[in-house]
Amino acid sequence: MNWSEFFAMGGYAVYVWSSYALAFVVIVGNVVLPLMQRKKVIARIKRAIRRDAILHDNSIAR
Amino acid sequence: MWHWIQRFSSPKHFYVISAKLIPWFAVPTALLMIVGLYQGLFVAPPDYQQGESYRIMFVHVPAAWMSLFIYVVMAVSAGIGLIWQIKLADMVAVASAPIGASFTFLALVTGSLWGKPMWGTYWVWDARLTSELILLFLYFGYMALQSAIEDQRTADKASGLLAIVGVVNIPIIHYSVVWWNTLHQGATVTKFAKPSIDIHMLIPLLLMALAFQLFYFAVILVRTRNEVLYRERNRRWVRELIEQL
Amino acid sequence: MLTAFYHLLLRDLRLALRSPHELANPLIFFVLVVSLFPLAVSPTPDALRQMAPGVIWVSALLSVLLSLDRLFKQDYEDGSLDQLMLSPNPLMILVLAKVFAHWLLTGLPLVLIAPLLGLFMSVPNHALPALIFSLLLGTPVLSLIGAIGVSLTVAVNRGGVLLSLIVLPLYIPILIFGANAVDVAMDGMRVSGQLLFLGAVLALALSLAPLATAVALRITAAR
Amino acid sequence: MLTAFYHLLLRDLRLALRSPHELANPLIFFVLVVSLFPLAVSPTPDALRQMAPGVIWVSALLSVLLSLDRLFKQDYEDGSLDQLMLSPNPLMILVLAKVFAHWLLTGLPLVLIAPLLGLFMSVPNHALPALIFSLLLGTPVLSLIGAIGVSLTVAVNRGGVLLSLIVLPLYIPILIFGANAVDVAMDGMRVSGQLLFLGAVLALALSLAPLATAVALRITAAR
Amino acid sequence: MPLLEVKSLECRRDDRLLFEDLCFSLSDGEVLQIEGANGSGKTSLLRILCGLRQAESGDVCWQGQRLQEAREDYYARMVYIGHLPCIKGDLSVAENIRALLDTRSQAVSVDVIEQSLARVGLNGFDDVPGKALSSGQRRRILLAFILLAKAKLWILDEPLTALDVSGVALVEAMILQHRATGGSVIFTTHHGMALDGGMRSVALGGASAHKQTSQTRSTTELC
Amino acid sequence: MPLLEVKSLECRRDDRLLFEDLCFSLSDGEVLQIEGANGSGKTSLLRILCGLRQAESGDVCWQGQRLQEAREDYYARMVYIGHLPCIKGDLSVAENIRALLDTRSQAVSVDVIEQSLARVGLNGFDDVPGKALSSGQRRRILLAFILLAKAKLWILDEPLTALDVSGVALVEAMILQHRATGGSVIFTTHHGMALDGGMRSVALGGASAHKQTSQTRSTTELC
Ligand code: HEM
Ligand SMILES: Nc1ncnc2c1ncn2[C@@H]1O[C@H](COP(=O)(O)OP(=O)(O)OP(=O)(O)O)[C@@H](O)[C@H]1O
Ligand SMILES: Nc1ncnc2c1ncn2[C@@H]1O[C@H](COP(=O)(O)OP(=O)(O)OP(=O)(O)O)[C@@H](O)[C@H]1O
Ligand SMILES: [Mg+2]
Ligand SMILES: [Mg+2]
Repeated sequence: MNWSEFFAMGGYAVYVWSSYALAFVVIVGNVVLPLMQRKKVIARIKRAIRRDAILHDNSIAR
Repeated sequence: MWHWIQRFSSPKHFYVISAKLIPWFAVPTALLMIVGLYQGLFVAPPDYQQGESYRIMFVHVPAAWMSLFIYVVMAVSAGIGLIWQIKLADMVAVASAPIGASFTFLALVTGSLWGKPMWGTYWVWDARLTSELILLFLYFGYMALQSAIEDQRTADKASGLLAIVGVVNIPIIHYSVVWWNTLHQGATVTKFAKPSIDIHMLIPLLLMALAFQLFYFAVILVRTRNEVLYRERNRRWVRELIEQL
Repeated sequence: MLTAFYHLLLRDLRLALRSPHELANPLIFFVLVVSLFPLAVSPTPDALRQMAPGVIWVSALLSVLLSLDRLFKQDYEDGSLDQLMLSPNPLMILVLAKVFAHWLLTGLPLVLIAPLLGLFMSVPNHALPALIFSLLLGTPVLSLIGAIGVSLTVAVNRGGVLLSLIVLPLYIPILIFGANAVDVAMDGMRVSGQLLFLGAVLALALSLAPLATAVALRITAAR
Repeated sequence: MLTAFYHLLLRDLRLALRSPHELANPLIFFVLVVSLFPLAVSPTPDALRQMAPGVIWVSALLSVLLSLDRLFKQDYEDGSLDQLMLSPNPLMILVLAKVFAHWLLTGLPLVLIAPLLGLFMSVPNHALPALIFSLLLGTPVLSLIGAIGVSLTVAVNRGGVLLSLIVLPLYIPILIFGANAVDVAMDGMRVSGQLLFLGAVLALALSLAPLATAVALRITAAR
Repeated sequence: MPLLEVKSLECRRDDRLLFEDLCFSLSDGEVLQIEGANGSGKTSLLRILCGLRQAESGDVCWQGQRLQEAREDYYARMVYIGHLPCIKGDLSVAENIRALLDTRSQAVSVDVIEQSLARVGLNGFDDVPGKALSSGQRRRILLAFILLAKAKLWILDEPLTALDVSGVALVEAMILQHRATGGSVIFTTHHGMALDGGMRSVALGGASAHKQTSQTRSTTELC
Repeated sequence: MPLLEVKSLECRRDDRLLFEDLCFSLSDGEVLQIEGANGSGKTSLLRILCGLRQAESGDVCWQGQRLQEAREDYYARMVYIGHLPCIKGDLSVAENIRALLDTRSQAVSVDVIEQSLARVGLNGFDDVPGKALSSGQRRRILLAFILLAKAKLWILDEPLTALDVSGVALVEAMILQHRATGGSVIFTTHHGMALDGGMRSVALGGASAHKQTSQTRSTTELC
């Protein structure tokens, strides 16, 4: 078996490879999205911490 | 036992433990996937009827199985959250939905990509295909309800109830090929008797299925951890943890 | 408890009948939607007959779906729902009363007019009983399941489309069996299987849906 | 005046996008309703193709119909509509902004997803442009006419079904020409006639409907 | 044993803590005012006391039993009115009252309803539909409902809303009379109420500095 | 020329005559209270003054022109708040204010909005969604809107609704300041407002006997 034959998938290349490509996208997406979400959550909490610190300072100043 | 459940289901404890668990799922997932792909693409022989096109099976069938499995996990944990008020269970349910929806989508698309060469059409309105489409909508409905209700507690309980009600659809999907005569393949792997499939095809299929399963466990841990962080954002331990980052 | 059921049923019926257009509307909507199809498709009588069960059932389903928001939405918004939840009677019973009123006002009229529409769409006479009975068993289930959906979305602004997203997937088995019953009857075969299924689903829904609805209401109506 | 248009448009879009489900929902409803038919009718691909234009058009119409109440109902109930009517800008312009927002949120997504559904229902490729263009010209008319209906029923309790009663008859010409355009395109014939008609109706509706809506609002919102 | 006992209640909305460790109790014939500035959590507290909301932690006990367990008895003996009108626009005043009483399974004669309407200043309005009432008249219907409900405990969230001077006097008289017959009242208001004989008050949110009531005031028993 | 002039106005609801031959006028820097018991027609009158309702007979004139002819100019220079909240639950507080101002084609900077929020006691709430506010907080948004609207004439229907003591003081201060800068106010309230410098009042329905205000009161000029 050679590579071009392999990629041709017996004439079904479009179907087979687009299936695998989509599967790849879904899997990578399922890894990347949660990691991005994690970044966002952490950034948000950091912002909240900073805001609370400011509020705290203000209330002491008063 | 109860004590142990209580302890493990405390979000903080979960957060600590899960960090250690993730690699134990992630690494085997990668390995199994590589081996499974190799076996599926290079070792398994062409099908005498379908030629090479059947190789879509190695993504289609695991994705389809996962779409059902994840829904059940989601409904069960939503039920646990609803009845025993365990917050972590709600979080698992919430985190499961997008993963499940993506696998359902994958099963649908790969299925129809397989259908074109096999049945001559991308889509037919038969029971299994339709009920899988409905499953996608059930996931969407769950996510939509979850995001539509502002109050987190209310959202969890309401969407949890919906997930439980929607579980009736699962047996319908699974047995659709039995109850209605459809174009779609009947049970070939999951039959109790000897599976009617060549062993060289079966092995990569099972490998891929296991890989998908472990993949789900790894991702659900990551997603649930995000959920924990977000929901406990006002707790001291989260604040301290984040400040150290 | 029974009197609470009865009074609430009466109140809802009275409220609906107060404006006469209320009573006629789901019916007219049903008729309108059913007649949209022949207009849009412009088919031969044969093709029409073939689509008839599906079209009638889909229209019935949509017409129930559209009228669902009258179940709890207004009571939620004007605070009456709070009062219902503060009733000493089991909330389940009250829910059942409201659902029953809803069915009497939307489902039943559909059942009664369906044979006429069937004739319009050249459904053969011998299939009309199947049409009637499938709707008679199916529409209460639509109301019951719908009640769960409404109670879940009652606090959501502009929840109309969200409601359909939630409810339609749950309606689909009813739709399939209902339309199939008529289909099969048109071919002159026995439909007892489909009707039995619908009956079983009705029994199941009757026993579980009010409970689920009551639970959902307590969850969502916290404000 | 233009800024008032623009700001109101923006407000309505923002309100809708605030809840992400809002955006997806009319779309999902559309897809769900379209898929109800094959389920209920269980047809052969050929029969399916034959029904396709009608089913897609009827579903689009229903999906717009169901989302109509987001046009003015809430603004009426929370008093924002009073504030709009107290605007120094012509009410017509504000109405147009709201209708435009409504179309962007419901009509446009339908137009975009329609080709996919066409494929699902085995509409041949060469008929897809006709499907798209007929919807592109037709759905704004649905929103515009719908606005008149909503403004007339805004003060009516549970006016949902009343609204469809008022609006559906007005929708029927659009439906017939829209579905017919696709039908004809499937047979490989020219559709410019139908599209021209739809375009003319759109022009007419654009110039008259906002005025009619504004007048209707001033009448009904008196309280 | 106190009638109602609140044990270290905690309530959060979104991220904000409204109150925590809130304890107080109410016995027969006592009147308790919940004080606090706008947004301090009075409405939330009252809804928790009714069992319509769940507190984040803590318990509410009715005659020694946790509220969740004593629901039926509790609801038979308490009555709540909140910010919302609970009035159906399509029902007449008498029917509205009857509908409210029906949820409590209480039947009353026409005469009794007319008497209570006379008491709240709505004589002659019994057959006017709810939608034709002014905002103050709507609130008066609720007063009539409370009078007829024969409940031991009244929970009133801003009962003075929209009432004119005579309405305020009426509410004061109603509360005094209820207390005289051994009933208890929990209420909120931003307008001083003239109740001689004294009442206790619970302040929320520490914002009660704003309040200048001339009432005898016992300190809040925070645990 | 008076700012606003009311000429022999008549208003009926259903069959009841609320008022007839009502005449009064308002000049720059004047504050006018509409008095009357519940249901005497205050809200109806204010809505007629806004042009939201049509009177049965009589005219309202803005700077000598009939209201119908002077709409654009009138609406640019008046602002009205009624019983209804006008608040969108899905928009933040700042966005709500902006949306209200947009109907008047008024653009404001973030700073200005924050200042006005601070003035009405909502500092820090600018990004909280409307639905997460208590009833009093919602009304305070409207106060901020009035402050920013830069209108000559304020028409306020029970502006004190749901406000706590500090809120009432705020409204009083706002009105005084507005008058000091030459603005005019028409308002209703059932709770005495402490406006020194006096104001005029118009009594509706002869029911004003109930009212015991300590204000300087000019007699109503009935024609
Ligand atoms: C859009 C089209 C398709 C959809 C939505 C779909 C959906 C599914 C689902 C949900 C399952 C899991 C069933 C269960 O475990 O109970 C499944 C399994 C399977 N599908 Fe598909 N499928 C599609 C097309 C196809 C096609 C075209 C083929 C091959 C000709 C195929 C072959 C299989 C096989 C062999 C299984 C495993 C059966 C078993 O042993 O459980 N599918 N599919
Ligand atoms: N939609 C309506 N249809 C018919 N009659 C109405 C309607 N709304 C109000 N009314 C009647 O008109 C009268 C005046 O109502 P309006 O709301 O103007 O009173 P109001 O002075 O504002 O009272 P309140 O102090 O209670 O707000 C009331 O007696 C009421 O019965
Ligand atoms: N649906 C909600 N979601 C989130 N937060 C809310 C919600 N409703 C109210 N809140 C918040 O809870 C707090 C308390 O609200 P609540 O209605 O109990 O106040 P209140 O004391 O009754 O005020 P008022 O005197 O204005 O009626 C408010 O600060 C508000 O921001
Ligand atoms: Mg309150
Ligand atoms: Mg009023």
